[in-house]
Amino acid sequence: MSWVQVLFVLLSLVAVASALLVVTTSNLVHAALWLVVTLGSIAGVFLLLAAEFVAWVQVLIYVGAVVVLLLFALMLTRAPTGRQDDLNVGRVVPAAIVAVLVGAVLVSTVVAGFHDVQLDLERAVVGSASVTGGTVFRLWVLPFEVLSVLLLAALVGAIVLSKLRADEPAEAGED
Amino acid sequence: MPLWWPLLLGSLLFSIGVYGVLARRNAVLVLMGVELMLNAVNVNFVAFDAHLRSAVHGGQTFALFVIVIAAAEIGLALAIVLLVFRTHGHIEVDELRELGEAAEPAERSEAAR
Amino acid sequence: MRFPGTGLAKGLAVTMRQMTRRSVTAHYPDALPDLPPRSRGVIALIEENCTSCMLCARECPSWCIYIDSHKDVVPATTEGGRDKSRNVLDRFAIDFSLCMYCSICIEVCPFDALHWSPEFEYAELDIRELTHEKDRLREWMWTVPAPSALDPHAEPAKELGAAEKAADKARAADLSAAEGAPAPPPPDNSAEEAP
Amino acid sequence: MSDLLEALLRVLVVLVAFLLLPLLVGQAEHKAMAHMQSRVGPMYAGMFHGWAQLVADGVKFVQKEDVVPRDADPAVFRIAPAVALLPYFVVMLVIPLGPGLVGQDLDVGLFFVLAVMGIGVIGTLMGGWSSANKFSLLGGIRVAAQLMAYELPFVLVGASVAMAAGTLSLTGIVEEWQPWWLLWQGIGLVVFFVAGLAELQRPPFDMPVADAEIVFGPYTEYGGLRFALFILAEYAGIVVLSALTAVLFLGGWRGPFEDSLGWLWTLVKTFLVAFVVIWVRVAYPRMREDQLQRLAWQGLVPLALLQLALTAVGVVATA
Amino acid sequence: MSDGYLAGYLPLAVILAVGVLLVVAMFAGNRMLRPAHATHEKLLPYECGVDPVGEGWAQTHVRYYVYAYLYVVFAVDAVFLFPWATVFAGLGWVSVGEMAVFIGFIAVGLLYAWRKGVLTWT
Repeated sequence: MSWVQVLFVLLSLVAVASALLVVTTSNLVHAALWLVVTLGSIAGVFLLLAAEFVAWVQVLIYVGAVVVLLLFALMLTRAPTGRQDDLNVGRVVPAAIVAVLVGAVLVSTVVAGFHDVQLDLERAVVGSASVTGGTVFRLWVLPFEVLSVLLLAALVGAIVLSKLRADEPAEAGED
Repeated sequence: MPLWWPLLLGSLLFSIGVYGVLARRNAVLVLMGVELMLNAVNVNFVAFDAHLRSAVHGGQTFALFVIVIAAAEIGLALAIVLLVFRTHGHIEVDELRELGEAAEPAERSEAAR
Repeated sequence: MRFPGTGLAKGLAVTMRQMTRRSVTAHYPDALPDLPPRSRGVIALIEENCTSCMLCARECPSWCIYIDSHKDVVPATTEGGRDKSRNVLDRFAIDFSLCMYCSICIEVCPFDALHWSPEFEYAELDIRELTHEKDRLREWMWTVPAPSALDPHAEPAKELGAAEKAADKARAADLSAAEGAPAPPPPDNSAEEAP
Repeated sequence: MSDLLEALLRVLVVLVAFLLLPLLVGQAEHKAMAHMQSRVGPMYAGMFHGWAQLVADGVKFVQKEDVVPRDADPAVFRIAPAVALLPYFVVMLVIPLGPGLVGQDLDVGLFFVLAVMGIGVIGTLMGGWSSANKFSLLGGIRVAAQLMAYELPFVLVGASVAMAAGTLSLTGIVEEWQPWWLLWQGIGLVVFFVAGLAELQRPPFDMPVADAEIVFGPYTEYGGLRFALFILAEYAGIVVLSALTAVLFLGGWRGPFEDSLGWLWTLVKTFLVAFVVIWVRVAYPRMREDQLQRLAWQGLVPLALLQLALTAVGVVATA
Repeated sequence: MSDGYLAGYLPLAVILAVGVLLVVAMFAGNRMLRPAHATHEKLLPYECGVDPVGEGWAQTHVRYYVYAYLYVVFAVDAVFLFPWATVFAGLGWVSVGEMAVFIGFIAVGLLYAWRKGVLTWT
């Protein structure tokens, strides 16, 4: 095994382990922080898979913005320190069964379909900023423009939501 | 390395995400499960991009688009979650039943609090 | 007209000008401060003047003065006279960790037993050491400066004024006695002198 | 193996810079701020004008007790200062000092810097939440709101410089830099500096740690070495911000005798910017939360967009 | 994949390791030198000297959130600005127009927020 492979396996293990902690931990903020670890190691995986720019976008957007947003929301909606035992619904076992079934189907499909395909990273093109820029702005312009409409819609939606007056005063009241 | 390694990673992350979405009752935690699923998809995109080496770079470009859309999605979802918190004082998804079928009126009035 | 940002530039200019000037810091432990008269540094006690009247302890807003005393009987000096009793001071202590230097005890003392000393370097490593007992308070008395002179044309002290008035009266009486009339005895308040 | 050794050597140089430069800035702040306020600042440690004050502070911090509040989340509380500090250390790796004098020149350098600097705020948020203290939590929320408001103009004008230079590599940007960029990218320079100042929560943007109202914001419960790490992060942040401003907008090592004295030019420019950071702290009062947000959204963001348009037109028109 | 690509990230891995080591070393030194006399009062949350009231959480206004969301929307557009910056000089005015349309749409969102009064503090 080359050291790229070693690194890949290590990062994958970290990603999967911390992802498991995200969905099982009994503390809201810990879940968000484990999500940071997961996303960070996935960014590492992207780096190894020659997707340089995507990896750093992952860090900037996910770790820098989305997780901050999540932490922010958690702080606003009451996330005490210490364990919380009521974070899971009562139907944990069916949920686990469904998840394991999904995983089994996916894994068996993937392994059956690609078990003899080798990923030749030596010849892969590095997705540097200029390569990404070239492809997006030469070949993917239309989806890119549509994206801006989507973002505008989302932004207007969020603003409208934030301007909604609650019918009943919130329990804890506003400051 | 074999192509199925990153694909395996993606599958595992996806099923963990599925579990998170189904098993958690705090809305923010459900959203984290969704994020895991989206990331699993991204891993697959990037792996196939490295494998196919197409000049179009569809894999990486789509991963980029997915990240952007995921950011927009989670922002909007959290806006809704905060609105729910403001009106209900909690964000437990299994107690938000105003739009559900009114099968158990007694429980519903209790849940509405 | 005012350009936007003038205020911002002014703030920068003021601070920069300050930086090029000499700073006004007094280098205290190297250069001792020039204290004004009547600086409130530490409270000194003249034990001899204290009558244990407790006024200071009662008036102290932070309750930092501790006084213990007992009555002592002085046998009569003359035959058949009554025994006199007087207060003897056992303990007089000021806890400077509580004191807030308000000066009320000094103002209220009828016998001028308490005085301000400008000494201020009595920090301790243990807070309990800040409770000064009467011996230590007595020692501070050596550092109390002489009262500063009055300003020119200032009104004289009340005691001096009273004494002068009495002296004038006495002189007037002397004068009238010289003219033959019997003189009234002079009032005895001239005995009160400023300390 | 020789690759690894060389990498180690480069990292060690970065480590020395990381440990030394924040101290220099801190000491400069001690003295400059004091004189601007007609004081003299520290005078004793190290005999000559208190030059060793911060070393003495460090020695003191190391000997201090490590107190974790009763209700705190101990693990998160302990890790938070390191999370706040390390991103700045990592970022220093890609900032070039002179031609070829750089820890590692990355192709995505500028983007890397922006991405990694965004991680630091998580440390502050972690500290704010895990302290289980109302002031800390409120401070944490303010940090998040402020960072989000100012990260945007920061990133936008960063993109503007990248557009002007046509590359994301920091070394490449300095090589492309021309003196007239000072005018062309002037708006960008101001926006970048102000937004960077706000991201560091330096006065006048220190609402999240406003001591008069919320004690010390997210750092209220911190003491000893952990507190020192947060403070070190702040000063390392000043160094990084100043160095970035110098490299992106002031031309880094460019100047007379740049072949031999390039590194000196970078350092001089960095310290000039750092001095302005200190100067601004003394000159201006703290901004209110609403003023902060208004400045960001109604001032800096439109300015940054204007700068983007200017840059785009300039580049394509001259191409 | 070009040869220097992953090798270029070697110093990054090293610096991460050194950074972690640095922090660990600092706290190891601290552990050897520091006293440990935790008393009950020391471990209480700080509330200006009085005993803490309630728990360490207080309701905060949601208005902060809209700013956060505005940021996320703009941050994702910045993501496209950077790769664009490296190539747009070669693509010319057409590319500038494309980016202008993209940013224009989002700027409309900002304008909407402004008009709706979201950007003014209430």
